[in-house]
Amino acid sequence: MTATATTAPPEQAAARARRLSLLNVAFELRAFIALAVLIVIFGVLSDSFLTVPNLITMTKHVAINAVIALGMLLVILKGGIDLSVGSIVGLSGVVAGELLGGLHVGGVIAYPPVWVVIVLCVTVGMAVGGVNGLLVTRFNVAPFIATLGMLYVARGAAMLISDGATYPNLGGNPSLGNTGFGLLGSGRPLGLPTSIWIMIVLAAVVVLLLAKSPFGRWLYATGGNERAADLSGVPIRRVKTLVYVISGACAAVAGLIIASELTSAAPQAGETYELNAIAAVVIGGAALSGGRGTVRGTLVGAFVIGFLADGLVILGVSTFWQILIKGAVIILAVMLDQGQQRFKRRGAAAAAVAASKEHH
Amino acid sequence: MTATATTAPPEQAAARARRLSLLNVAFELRAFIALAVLIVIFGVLSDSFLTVPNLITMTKHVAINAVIALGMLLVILKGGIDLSVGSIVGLSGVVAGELLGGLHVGGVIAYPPVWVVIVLCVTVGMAVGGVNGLLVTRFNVAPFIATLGMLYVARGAAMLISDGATYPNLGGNPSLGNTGFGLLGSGRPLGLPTSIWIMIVLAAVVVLLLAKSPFGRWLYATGGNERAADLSGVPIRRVKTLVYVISGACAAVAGLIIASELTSAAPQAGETYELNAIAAVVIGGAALSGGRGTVRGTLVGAFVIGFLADGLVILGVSTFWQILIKGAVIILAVMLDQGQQRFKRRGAAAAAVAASKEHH
Amino acid sequence: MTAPTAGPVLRACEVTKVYGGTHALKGVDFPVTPGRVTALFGENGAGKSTLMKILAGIEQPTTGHVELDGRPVRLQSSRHAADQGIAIIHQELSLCPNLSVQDNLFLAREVRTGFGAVDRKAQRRATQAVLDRLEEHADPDGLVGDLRLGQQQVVEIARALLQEARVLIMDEPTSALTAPEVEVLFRVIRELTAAGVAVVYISHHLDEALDIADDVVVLRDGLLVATARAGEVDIRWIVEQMVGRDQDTLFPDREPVLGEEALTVRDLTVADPAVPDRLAVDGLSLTVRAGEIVGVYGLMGAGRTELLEALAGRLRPVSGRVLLAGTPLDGPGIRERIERGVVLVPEDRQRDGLVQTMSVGQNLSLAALGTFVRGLFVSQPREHAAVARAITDVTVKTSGATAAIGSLSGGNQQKVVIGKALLTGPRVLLLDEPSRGVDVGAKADIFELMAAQARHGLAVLFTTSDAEEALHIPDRLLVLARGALVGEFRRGELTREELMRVSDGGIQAGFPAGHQDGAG
Amino acid sequence: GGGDQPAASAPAGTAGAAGGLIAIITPSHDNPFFKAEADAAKAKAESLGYQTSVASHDDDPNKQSELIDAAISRQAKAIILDNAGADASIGPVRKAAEGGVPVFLIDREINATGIAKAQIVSNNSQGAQLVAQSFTEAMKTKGNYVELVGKESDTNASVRSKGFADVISQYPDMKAVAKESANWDQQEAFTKMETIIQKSRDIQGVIAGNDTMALGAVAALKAAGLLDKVTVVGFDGSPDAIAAIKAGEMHATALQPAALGATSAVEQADQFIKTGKTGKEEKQSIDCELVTADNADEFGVFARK
Ligand SMILES: Nc1ncnc2c1ncn2[C@@H]1O[C@H](COP(=O)(O)OP(=O)(O)OP(=O)(O)O)[C@@H](O)[C@H]1O
Ligand SMILES: Nc1ncnc2c1ncn2[C@@H]1O[C@H](COP(=O)(O)OP(=O)(O)OP(=O)(O)O)[C@@H](O)[C@H]1O
Ligand SMILES: [Mg+2]
Ligand SMILES: [Mg+2]
Repeated sequence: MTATATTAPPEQAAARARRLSLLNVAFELRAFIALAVLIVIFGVLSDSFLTVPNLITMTKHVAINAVIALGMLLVILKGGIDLSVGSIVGLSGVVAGELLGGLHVGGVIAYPPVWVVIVLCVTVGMAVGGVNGLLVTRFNVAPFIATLGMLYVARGAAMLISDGATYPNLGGNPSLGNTGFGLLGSGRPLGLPTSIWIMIVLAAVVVLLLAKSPFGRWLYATGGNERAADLSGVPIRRVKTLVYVISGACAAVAGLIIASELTSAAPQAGETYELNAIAAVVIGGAALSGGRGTVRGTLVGAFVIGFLADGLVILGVSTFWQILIKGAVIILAVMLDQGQQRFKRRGAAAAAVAASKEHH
Repeated sequence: MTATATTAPPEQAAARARRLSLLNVAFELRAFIALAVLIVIFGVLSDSFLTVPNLITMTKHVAINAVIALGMLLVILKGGIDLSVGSIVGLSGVVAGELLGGLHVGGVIAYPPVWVVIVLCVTVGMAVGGVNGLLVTRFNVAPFIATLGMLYVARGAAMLISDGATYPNLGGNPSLGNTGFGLLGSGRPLGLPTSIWIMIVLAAVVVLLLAKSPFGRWLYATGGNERAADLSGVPIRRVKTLVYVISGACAAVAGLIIASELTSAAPQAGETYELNAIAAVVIGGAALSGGRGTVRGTLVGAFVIGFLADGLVILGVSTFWQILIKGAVIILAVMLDQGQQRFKRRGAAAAAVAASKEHH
Repeated sequence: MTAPTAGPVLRACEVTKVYGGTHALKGVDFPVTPGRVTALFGENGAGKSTLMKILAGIEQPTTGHVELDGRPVRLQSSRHAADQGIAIIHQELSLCPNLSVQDNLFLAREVRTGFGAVDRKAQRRATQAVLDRLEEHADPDGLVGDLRLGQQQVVEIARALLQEARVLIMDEPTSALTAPEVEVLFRVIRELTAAGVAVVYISHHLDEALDIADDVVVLRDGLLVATARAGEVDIRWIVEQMVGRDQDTLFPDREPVLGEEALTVRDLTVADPAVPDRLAVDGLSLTVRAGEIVGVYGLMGAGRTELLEALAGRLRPVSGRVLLAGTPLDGPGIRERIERGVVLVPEDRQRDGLVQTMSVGQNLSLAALGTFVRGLFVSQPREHAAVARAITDVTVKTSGATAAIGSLSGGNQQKVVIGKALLTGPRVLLLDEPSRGVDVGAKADIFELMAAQARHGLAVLFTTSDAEEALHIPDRLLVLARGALVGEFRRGELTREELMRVSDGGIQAGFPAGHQDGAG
Repeated sequence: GGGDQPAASAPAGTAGAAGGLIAIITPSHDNPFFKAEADAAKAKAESLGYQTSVASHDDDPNKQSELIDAAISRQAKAIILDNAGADASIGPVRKAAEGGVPVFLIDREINATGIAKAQIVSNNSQGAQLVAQSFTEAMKTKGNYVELVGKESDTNASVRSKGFADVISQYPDMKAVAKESANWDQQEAFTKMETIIQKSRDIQGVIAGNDTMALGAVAALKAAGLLDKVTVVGFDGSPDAIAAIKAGEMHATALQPAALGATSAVEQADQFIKTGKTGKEEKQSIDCELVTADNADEFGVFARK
């Protein structure tokens, strides 16, 4: 009976499903393992690594990259890429600085309250993302190019608005009722820094979005087989545009966190952050070709990169080694991924042969 | 009757072919036009722009990006991307610095002659490119990731070798017989800087390679439709690996030119050069999806970027505006390209309909 | 020509469609009647799918228009058409392999809970229901990518059923289905028509289509050549209308002069690249002699493509031996095999055959490029001469070697792919569905070409999904089912009915889908 | 002075054979120090009747060399340069000299003499020692401190670091618990500082290679609630830092009189253009001034008010 090899009655189908899901777990474990290894190594080499406060601090550092990476994940799930996030980080900080410094409307200077500032900054991020989306969907410019262009445009805008200067003490002024911006960075609701909470909430939202909302299905479909999605009536253009908008918003939030932590905003903030975000998503097992990737993986990826950086600092490893090691880790992670995929296929084939053999 | 309907009779087909080729020319002119516009504008706004010495100087600047871009063109024709070239520029300079400073073999210090140094540096570049190729072909890591990793690895290596320091006066020492390195940058055979000659020669070689050699045809085929190329017996793996090796070599040459011009080598040289090279290739009308792109276009693209930068400096436009304008130009160029492509398609379809009309 | 009785719900009016240089439709007027099954017949490339795509809003007619309930409509998109109650089962699977069955079924039509989230329970229930109705045992939450091709096609059908459309278009819904699965489908179709749904049915299995049909419409080369009541016609008539000429002129009779054994295959086993834990070719053995034309027939998913791709060196077999004129061909990859005289004309010319960015000439010379090299460079004169020769040999209709490949018709593109293969001077010619998406004229040329090559002593091995071809072209016909050889016949030994039965892998109706008694 | 008038309407011939182009090349203006420097030079040059072209080399030696090429081929009368590397800049400067364009270096020197007409550098080592001195005093010459170094590939980073060491090494009770590079960057200084704090909270001082990094450290210390126990000093004398000093968040910084250096460079250039000599020897160093809470009010943008 070659039946087992060719077609699967329910119980076998279930079996295969189980097997695959197991493999999937193993495959995501890959990233976890990498993380575990890091933690162990650093934990052994430095007793100040595995302390609660240090873990919290490192997580806080991870949060910024993670927030950007979550947006990037959506773009990559769609099969695109967003190089402009780093510049958006800078731009959003600058806009915050400008607004907290007061708006000159007519003769008077208006000081918008912090929540307005935050909303406006995120809007700016979404706007830049919107332009990316427009270029990709309407003018079908390749995502790489469109977002590369916006990388320069957004950075240039940030520089021009701030005239290259840094906005100092964004603490705000009680008399002007625009205080509280600092909380974003230095607040510690329930003992955890705000940025960590933001990461957690955002991650939860994205998980819901991907797992439960129709949009999530549409996104995976578009990334998996755009033509099929289109034929099924998925509004692929809207989906595509939306992911860039979300990615822009995430970057803007990251920019706000940074500005708030430093209570000052520099226009050159966020340079090359896009690379870290992409690295996190990819280490987390997402495929740049689209359709494959998870929030869990992305978070793990962000932790790998963040812990690696901080750990090396604690060990006092030279910055030069830090650069080299980072590159090696990125490549290794992805090679592992590929290896696993191939291994998976070979294993399956072997099984199939065995199955058919015993029936001849 | 129906036979003639399914395919247009020769004369009409010929007419269509002519129209298409015309459009093709127009389409390549696009980049030329952009360049012309730039030259005119700057020529009008500044009398020091269109002077022979200035044009030579600007071309000299263009040469460096052009050399890298020619390598990048091959990678992009194949449908890949090479983010590591910037780091290779730095690495090759550092290696040159190290070698010209003398090799400690055993007790004695050996001073390799300049040509050996050059060969070794280019070899290093090819090696890095080889690793890229290996990762892409053997471990099928996505080109973006593989070369992103190598971007860090190569930069880290450069930093570690040089310990972050710059190698001063690479002029060499007559007594050690390792002089002449400076010529690469400051030499002016037949009145033109060496770097310009290098660009010209390299461009000529690449043109021959693409137009006349089997490799060129294989490359276009691989980029145009990898599966079809594979089935036609094209050694796609070798082709793919080779383009990364060549790209690495080109980047190394660029690194040498820079080091020689400055008669000193800094490990951080070449940061973000990959973006300029990619921009040049894309502005030149190449498709990131592969299979489409020309040397002429790439050179024009490099000139557009170079003249834009220098021109804006001469006009005294602020650096901030320069960044923004650069981004805008990249996006515009590609949008134009896309527009033209669509127009082209429509034209062809229209022609076909016309043809069919006459038969019914 | 008899007109349908009840007023048509959907109608294509004087529709023409042009793709690049191809005229897929030339002023077709096609009505779809409620409560009836309209079977659409036509050879490969006749324009069936194109017409359906236009009715389903996927393609826009170049000229002419579509009428719904007698009123002209512009169906901008498949979604728009679906909202009008027009559902389509696509000829080529259009599913997302990375999504579960239920996600695919409800893609862009998700059932939502109060909070606007996807209501998985409801969807699973509905999915289970429709799968049961089709007697398919797939797991609603399993990944579509893990399903057998046949099962995937059932999912495709299920999706269309879920839409509860007024017009249901089925373009080759059974190309990967076994007889029992087809029975189930027909039962469902009858239920639908009883409920007043208008069904358009397209299939290369003529008798099967004629079984279910109420009305018969025949397309040829983009023209509507005949309509009739199913009761009034027989397959012979349909075939004549389809082919438009006497069979024998399309399928020239030939007396093969057989030479040595050119290709020998011993228990070849190949894993399916798409679904690794499935064997696409399962311990298959065959031989082809010089001067012989051997055909391979089977359902879609039978493993023909994998067989040929393994022979051409694209797929690594799991086990088995391949001999070329007695000497082993194991090991070497595509390139070496081409040099040794084994070359493949792939199934999907867009995907595997042509480089769209290159000219006709460059496509033709690609595989044989090495032979034109002089010193470092490709010798232009030699290449041009060879290309010119190839263009005349395989009779490509083109404005010249420099023309864009996209400007050619489907048939001529296919000829270019064949010409490319022949330029390598092969001893064994493998062709995977060479007549797919090609008009009648080109088709005849292609068969003539195969015959000519055979006369020159080439061994020709080709696959087909078309019973007529299977019965008339090859000197010897091999029938494949699920990767195993289930029958071998000389020309004329076999009737269409027998062929249909055999190609299911000798399944007695009633067995659960997909089981087989490894017959052969 | 009224140096803000555009180049076109510059009063030609205010001083005999004046006029012509002066190229001003500095690192990226996204650092206020270089912006101040460039603005001062521009204003001065235009007030002397020169045209100016201001550009930034973003610390890319190659871009710097390109900008110098451009200046040469435009027959600039002089180049005011804040260079992109003590070694990497020698070649380009020589090239300019050979091209007949005198180069006047400001802020950073190069490892060669006799090719630039003047090297007017704020005395980094002196400034560093000044800061370090006041740093050690504030720390009562004992305790653990962190040093944040600038970009390793930048000479000023090492010069300042060395200046710090010269002073601090005299006090055996001062221990460096960490020495990290933060690439002159605020966010990076913030992150690294936070991590270092995790390593040990027993820190009494932070000495940073520039004010941007110092302010990053301040933010981190504030977040960790350590600021009041820790003495932070920086370098440059940026307005932000001075504000922080007034606010008592930073202890001190060494102000480099950017404006002063730039203007005197232009004056000497003007001299040289007219008389063929600068009247000063090549290496001139302008001492940095220590800014603390006591004298913070006396300073404006990189200059005494
Ligand atoms: N997207 C396309 N681009 C170019 N030509 C096309 C396209 N789609 C179809 N054609 C051409 O139009 C003609 C009709 O194609 P169509 O798919 O409608 O035929 P068909 O009757 O469905 O054939 P089959 O029975 O093989 O499905 C063929 O010559 C085909 O090559
Ligand atoms: N059980 C399956 N599950 C998923 N994909 C399949 C399955 N069987 C076949 N396929 C894919 O469908 C395509 C065609 O099927 P295959 O080549 O195996 O048989 P075939 O007889 O060549 O069918 P075709 O009529 O498509 O040529 C191939 O790409 C194959 O990978
Ligand atoms: Mg069809
Ligand atoms: Mg097939």
